[in-house]
Amino acid sequence: MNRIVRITSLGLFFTSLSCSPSSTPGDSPSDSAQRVIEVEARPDRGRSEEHNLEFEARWNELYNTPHDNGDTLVIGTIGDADSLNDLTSAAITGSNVIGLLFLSLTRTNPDFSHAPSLAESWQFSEDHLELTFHLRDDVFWHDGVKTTAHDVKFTFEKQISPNIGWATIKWKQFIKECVVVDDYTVKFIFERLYPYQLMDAVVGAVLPKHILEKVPDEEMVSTDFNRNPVGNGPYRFKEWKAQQYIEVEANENYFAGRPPLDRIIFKVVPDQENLALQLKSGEIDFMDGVPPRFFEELARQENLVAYIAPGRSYSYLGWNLLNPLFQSKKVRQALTMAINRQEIIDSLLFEFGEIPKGPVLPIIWAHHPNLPDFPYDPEKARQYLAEEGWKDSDGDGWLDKDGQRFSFTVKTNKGNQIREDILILVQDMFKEVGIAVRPNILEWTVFIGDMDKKDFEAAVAGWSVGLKMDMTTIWHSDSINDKFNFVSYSNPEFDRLNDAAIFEMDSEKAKQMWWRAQEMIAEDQPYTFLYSPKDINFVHRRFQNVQMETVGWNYNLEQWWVPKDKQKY
Amino acid sequence: MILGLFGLLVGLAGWHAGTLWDTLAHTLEKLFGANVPYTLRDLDFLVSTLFLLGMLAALVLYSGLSCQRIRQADRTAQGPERQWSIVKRQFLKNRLAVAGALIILALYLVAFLCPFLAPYDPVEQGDRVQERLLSPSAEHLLGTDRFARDVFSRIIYGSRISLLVGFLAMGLAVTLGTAVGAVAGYYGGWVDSVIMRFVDMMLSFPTLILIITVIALWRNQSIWIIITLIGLMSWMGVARLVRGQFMALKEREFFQAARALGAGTGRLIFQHLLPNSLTPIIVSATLRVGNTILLEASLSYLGLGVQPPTPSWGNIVYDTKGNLFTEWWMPLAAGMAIVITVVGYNLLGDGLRDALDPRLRE
Amino acid sequence: MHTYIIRRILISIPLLFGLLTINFFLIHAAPGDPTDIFYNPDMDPEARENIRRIYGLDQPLGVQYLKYIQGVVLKFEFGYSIAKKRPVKDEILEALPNTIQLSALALLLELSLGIGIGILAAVKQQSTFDNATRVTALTFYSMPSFYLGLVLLFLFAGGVSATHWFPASGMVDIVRHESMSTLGRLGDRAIHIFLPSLTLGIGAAAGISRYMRGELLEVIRQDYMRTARAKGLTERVVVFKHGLRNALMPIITIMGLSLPFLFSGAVIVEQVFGWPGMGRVAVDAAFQRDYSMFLAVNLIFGAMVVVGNLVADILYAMVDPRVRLS
Amino acid sequence: MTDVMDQTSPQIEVRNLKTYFYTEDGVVRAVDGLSYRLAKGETLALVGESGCGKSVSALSVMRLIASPGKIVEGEILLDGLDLLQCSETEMREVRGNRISMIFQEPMTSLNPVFTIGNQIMEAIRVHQDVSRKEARDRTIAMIRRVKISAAETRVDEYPHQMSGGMRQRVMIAMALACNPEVLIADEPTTALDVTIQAQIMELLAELQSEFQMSILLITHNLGLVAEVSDQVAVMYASKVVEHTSTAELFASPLHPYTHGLLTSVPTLGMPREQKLNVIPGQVPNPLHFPTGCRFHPRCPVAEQRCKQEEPLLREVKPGHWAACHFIENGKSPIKGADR
Repeated sequence: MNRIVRITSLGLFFTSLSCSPSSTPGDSPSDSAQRVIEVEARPDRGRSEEHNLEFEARWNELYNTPHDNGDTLVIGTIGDADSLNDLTSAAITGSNVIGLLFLSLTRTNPDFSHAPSLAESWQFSEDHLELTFHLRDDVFWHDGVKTTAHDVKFTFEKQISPNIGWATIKWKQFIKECVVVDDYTVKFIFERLYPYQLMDAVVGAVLPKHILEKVPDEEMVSTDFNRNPVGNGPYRFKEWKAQQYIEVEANENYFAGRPPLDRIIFKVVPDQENLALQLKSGEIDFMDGVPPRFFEELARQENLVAYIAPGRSYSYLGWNLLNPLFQSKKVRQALTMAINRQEIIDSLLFEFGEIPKGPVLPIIWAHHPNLPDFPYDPEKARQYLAEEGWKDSDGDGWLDKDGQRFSFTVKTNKGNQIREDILILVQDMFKEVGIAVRPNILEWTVFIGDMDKKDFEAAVAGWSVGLKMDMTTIWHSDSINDKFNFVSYSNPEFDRLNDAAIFEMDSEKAKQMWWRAQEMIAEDQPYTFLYSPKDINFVHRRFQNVQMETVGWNYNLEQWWVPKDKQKY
Repeated sequence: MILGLFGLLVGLAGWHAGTLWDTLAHTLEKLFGANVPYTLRDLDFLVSTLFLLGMLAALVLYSGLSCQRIRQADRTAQGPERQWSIVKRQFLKNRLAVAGALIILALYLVAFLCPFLAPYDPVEQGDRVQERLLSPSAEHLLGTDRFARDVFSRIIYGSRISLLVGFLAMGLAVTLGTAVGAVAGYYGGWVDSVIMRFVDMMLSFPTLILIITVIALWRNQSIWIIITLIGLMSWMGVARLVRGQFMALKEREFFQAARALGAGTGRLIFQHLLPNSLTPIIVSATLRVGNTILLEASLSYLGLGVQPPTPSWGNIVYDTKGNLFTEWWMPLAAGMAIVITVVGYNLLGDGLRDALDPRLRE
Repeated sequence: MHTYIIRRILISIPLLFGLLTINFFLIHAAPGDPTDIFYNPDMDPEARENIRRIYGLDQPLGVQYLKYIQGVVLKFEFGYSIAKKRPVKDEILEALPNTIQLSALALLLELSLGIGIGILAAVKQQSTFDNATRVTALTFYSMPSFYLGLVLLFLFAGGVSATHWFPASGMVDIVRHESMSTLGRLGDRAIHIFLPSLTLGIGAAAGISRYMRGELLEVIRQDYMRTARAKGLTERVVVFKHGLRNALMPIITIMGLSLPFLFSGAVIVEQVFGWPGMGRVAVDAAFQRDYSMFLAVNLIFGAMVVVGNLVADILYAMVDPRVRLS
Repeated sequence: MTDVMDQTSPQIEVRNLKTYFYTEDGVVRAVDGLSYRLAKGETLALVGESGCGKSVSALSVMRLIASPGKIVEGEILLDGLDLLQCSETEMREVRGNRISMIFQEPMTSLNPVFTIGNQIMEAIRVHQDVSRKEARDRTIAMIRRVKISAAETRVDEYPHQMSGGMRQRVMIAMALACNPEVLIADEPTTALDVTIQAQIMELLAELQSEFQMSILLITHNLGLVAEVSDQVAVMYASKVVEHTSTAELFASPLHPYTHGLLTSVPTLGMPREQKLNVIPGQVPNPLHFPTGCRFHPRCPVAEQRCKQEEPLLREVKPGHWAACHFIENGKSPIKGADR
């Protein structure tokens, strides 16, 4: 749960962002609501440094209910992991496995607050610039060596090494130092005060110093540990066959007790169709991010239970603000109104999604519930465009201005069918108002290369949102030349608000600032926010104690179990 | 020579096609307004087909002239005239070959008459709420896809891409292959060695991977680039064939005689070697069209083919494979269209080979 | 014979070298580079630059090329895969046997099925069997492998519940394989490889059967077949001893040439069936711009083609006494 | 041995043999009512222009006619046994054992992928129950007998390592390996140089006396016929038109076609100014033979009757059969034909 803002479809060939299919959950007459479960949307509560005892109690209770050991869970995943070393892993599959193999200092509660894990407790110093963690003394690496504060310090040093390229390196930017107080006490010293100090300190898996200290930073990318990790989590690494599967087995010596399932296997499957096929036939037990078009077929299977989780990502149509076509706010608003977003959700997501009005989704504490919106209204869109000088003066059905036809190319990356489909839909919708659109679907590397060089007119892409409220990378004018603000959004007032809000320690005040910032973006429409898909998960019904949460389908994966009489393997 | 010229043109078309057709289409639209049954989209196909017919006509003319020359040169009882009638008879006797020819002919007719045959516009989306994913019915023979487009119409229009790619890419491959093979076969020696090593090298490339990489270089998957690429990756077989033919023909008396009489290189190649190698080239070209179509379909299936919403059979399969559980007929029909076309070309090729290759004639 | 093989290998060195060079500049010319996998707002651009430096990607292309060639030639090193986070060699050593396994089985299928049907069709020329197999063979020959794969997958791997006879992906039953008996494991592997190898092999088999039929019909017309009959040999001996051996010779050449075809086909088939082989590695490497991996994979594809052709030549010389390798 | 026709038991006798090819263009009557007899130890030459059905008749005797050809009628008596009534199994016993055949193309008639020893041995082993070793010894002996030097090493060579003459010797060795009663030699020397031709024919003659076999020699080379054969049958348009002893035929050819044939060949000592005779017209198309006498369109003495009535092969004088309406009292209708 440490991976936050991450562009989807990272380097993977056939990845498609989770989006959702057809009939409304629970409407099939043959079975009860049990077969389709709506995961409760539990927004995070912002800065949460205190223990949430309610969730902790529930966690322990779940762990202590009588259960049977045994059986195997096969998780289907598209695309192999690249590394099981948190320092070098970039693919989502790897993160999921790492979550089972390694402990972080804290665990995430369903409300995004922190719960004890490797650290039993923690407290800030008076000035709030020093954060001290007290570690458990009964945690062992899978090779028998004890996990200590030295490992934590070592991990921190590797995380900030410029020669390793840890994917979340920026989160550690305000941590000055990590100090070992004694074998089970470690202290983080911050450069400044800000709301996410705890989150930044604990992000990342703690790694074994005694194994990795021999590896020079430059060789971390290719070290053997990437493929033969030694962790300290509930499961231990067993085997990894490239492009086939990653297998982990129960850690008998886990400090909280042996996890119930004998083995968990992440099976690599070639594409969505194949995944659906295997889910249906029972070759795999679980899949997240099921394409909505398969929902109906899979919901019909007696052996499967569906979990519909709130969306943690959104897709958008970004306008290149450096292009004269899109420099007028009014034009952008008109373009948004020309798109029937509800229809996109109805037809492509089979209703498993929502229209996001801004970049902060409802699961985030800073979400603004009442942003200005530009709902589908082609008449008004035409009117707005006419006001900006775009009229069909030669009667050929296309808008023009100064002899120039209103036409542009929309780029997106291939491998994500819904995005590709959007191009087709949008082309048709814009035709209605007299705008000619050419779709251009590019390979992932080519696509991001073009975004980088601002070589695009409009682009469909997506962000999966993190929990840390920070809009700098994507919206700040300083980031225009820094890849992620590729639409080149620039608004001095927004910059000022953002910079202040990041360091505002008073949640209420910060919230007001973030709301204002969101209003600006919604007003300016540098993106047309298209949809935020729900995450469809299917799991075999023999698994008990499955508790999916907004924080992720794998919230309590280590606690799933199967009654003896239903065990399959 | 003529072949080479056309090959060059095809290549050039690859680069300039976009703008060229656009202008042309615009002019035509201005001239005829919206009343022309052929819309802008049809022009690509029409122009290229005309171009192609020109190419064919040139080829036939060339082989006709060559035959005449050969007939004058040696007056044997088995003159070309007689030979052609035998070929015709042999071919017509082969029912499968005739079936193949008819399939291809029908496909070309379909491709030409798309606007009249297809009940709907292939990219026009219907009412996406009410009319999408319909089952086959009288109005929509193969139902509709998720954009409420008529699948039957899309498959009809898809024929253009396959036929275009098949023929043009093959044309390019044959032109290139013939040129390279001719040079290697005619000059022999170190020229031959170098060229054949290069051919070996080209054969060692995994075609698909290379095309994937090169398509990324262009960043724009216009049909012309795909045609050019496929052509560039499939000439090696023809080159080997032509080289072999030339090598063998060089040993023959008529060639030795012509050379002894002091005929120049061009004359030797174009009047003696090439006409006598035409038969295997034509046969192999016909059989190659099928492979070319398959390659294009594979590319489309990997999402590297023609850009949507333009329909091609490969991308219809790619596009609708998610419907396999429920609307299985959509990918099935598009796939069958590919199979039938390729079968047609292969039957035709087999028939031509049987008819043209005297080795197989008693 | 030995000198011939050595000479052929020597000749193929510049060939592979050229292949490597073209591939090198081609993949470097393509937009993007391997560090694109670090495309992530939480990643420090500076760190990314460091990675580029560590892997020498910041150097001029010429220098990179020379260094790469130096590594390959002097130390037989293929570098590290940035995308897979491991040495290229390891990844290939894991994937290559799988592709060879798949291709070998496909080749076996291609030869046994293709030759068998070809012979039967030729012997029973113009019979119902002949016509039926010709049409069937042509259909399979004309079918794109992804399409065949998709249809087989859907029909026999769970799409239709009643005929769920084969697994949809993978090489083994990953849960149960460990605990199986030797025989069980063999069976497990067999049912996993069946659909992919069938998809890969059947088109090729159709092609071979067409060739085989034609060749055998051609051979049956030969004078020496009449001589053999005139000796009083049974028709079986005539066809299978005198005819087959002659008809098989061109097939050997075609077999050598069909290797690249099989490898290319494997790219698609592995994609459809999730077979963990070189095809998937190759496609990933191309899309991720994983330079070292891409070059090594292509080199290996090239080398396999060269070896395939060499083996075909040697086999040809072994069956055809008229050809002497020199 | 001058008058074979009187002998009561010919080694092989062909009666009214008809072999038709059912092609898509129509029925080709390649052999259409052929009859001849060949006595023990003798040589019968079957002569005629190309396409007259000589080779097909030879293959018919071996019953090696492949589809679409079919033997539709007739009898082939080998020492009284009608081969056309034999089962395929029985026929295989005859082929290569009692009747052997050598073909006109030594270059293509040997299988290129087997050693010559292998191919000869095969003939021995299929008909005789002998060990490999013995078969090999016999093969070497056989190779030696056809006068190939270094038989022990040659036995392991492949056909492509040998010259044409050598290969024809191998063919002969193969044909004689089982000591057959009848040898059919289908233009055995056409593909060879003249000097080699002579050697081969000499060898055949030698082996014939050694093995006491009958030879059916198919040829269009009249010189050869004069040299080696005892009897001659002349074929025209799928039928025998004249059949007699060699001496008789050359002395007094009775059929106009035979006459034409003989005068179209230059002979030694022929005056330089004498023109060679040419038979006008072309060999008739076997799809559409002329009615009546098939030779009538080209015959210098043809009359109306020849167009309607087909002449039968009849004994026009003792030991001399011919098929022409106009042969009377053993006299040729063409003046000056008797030499």
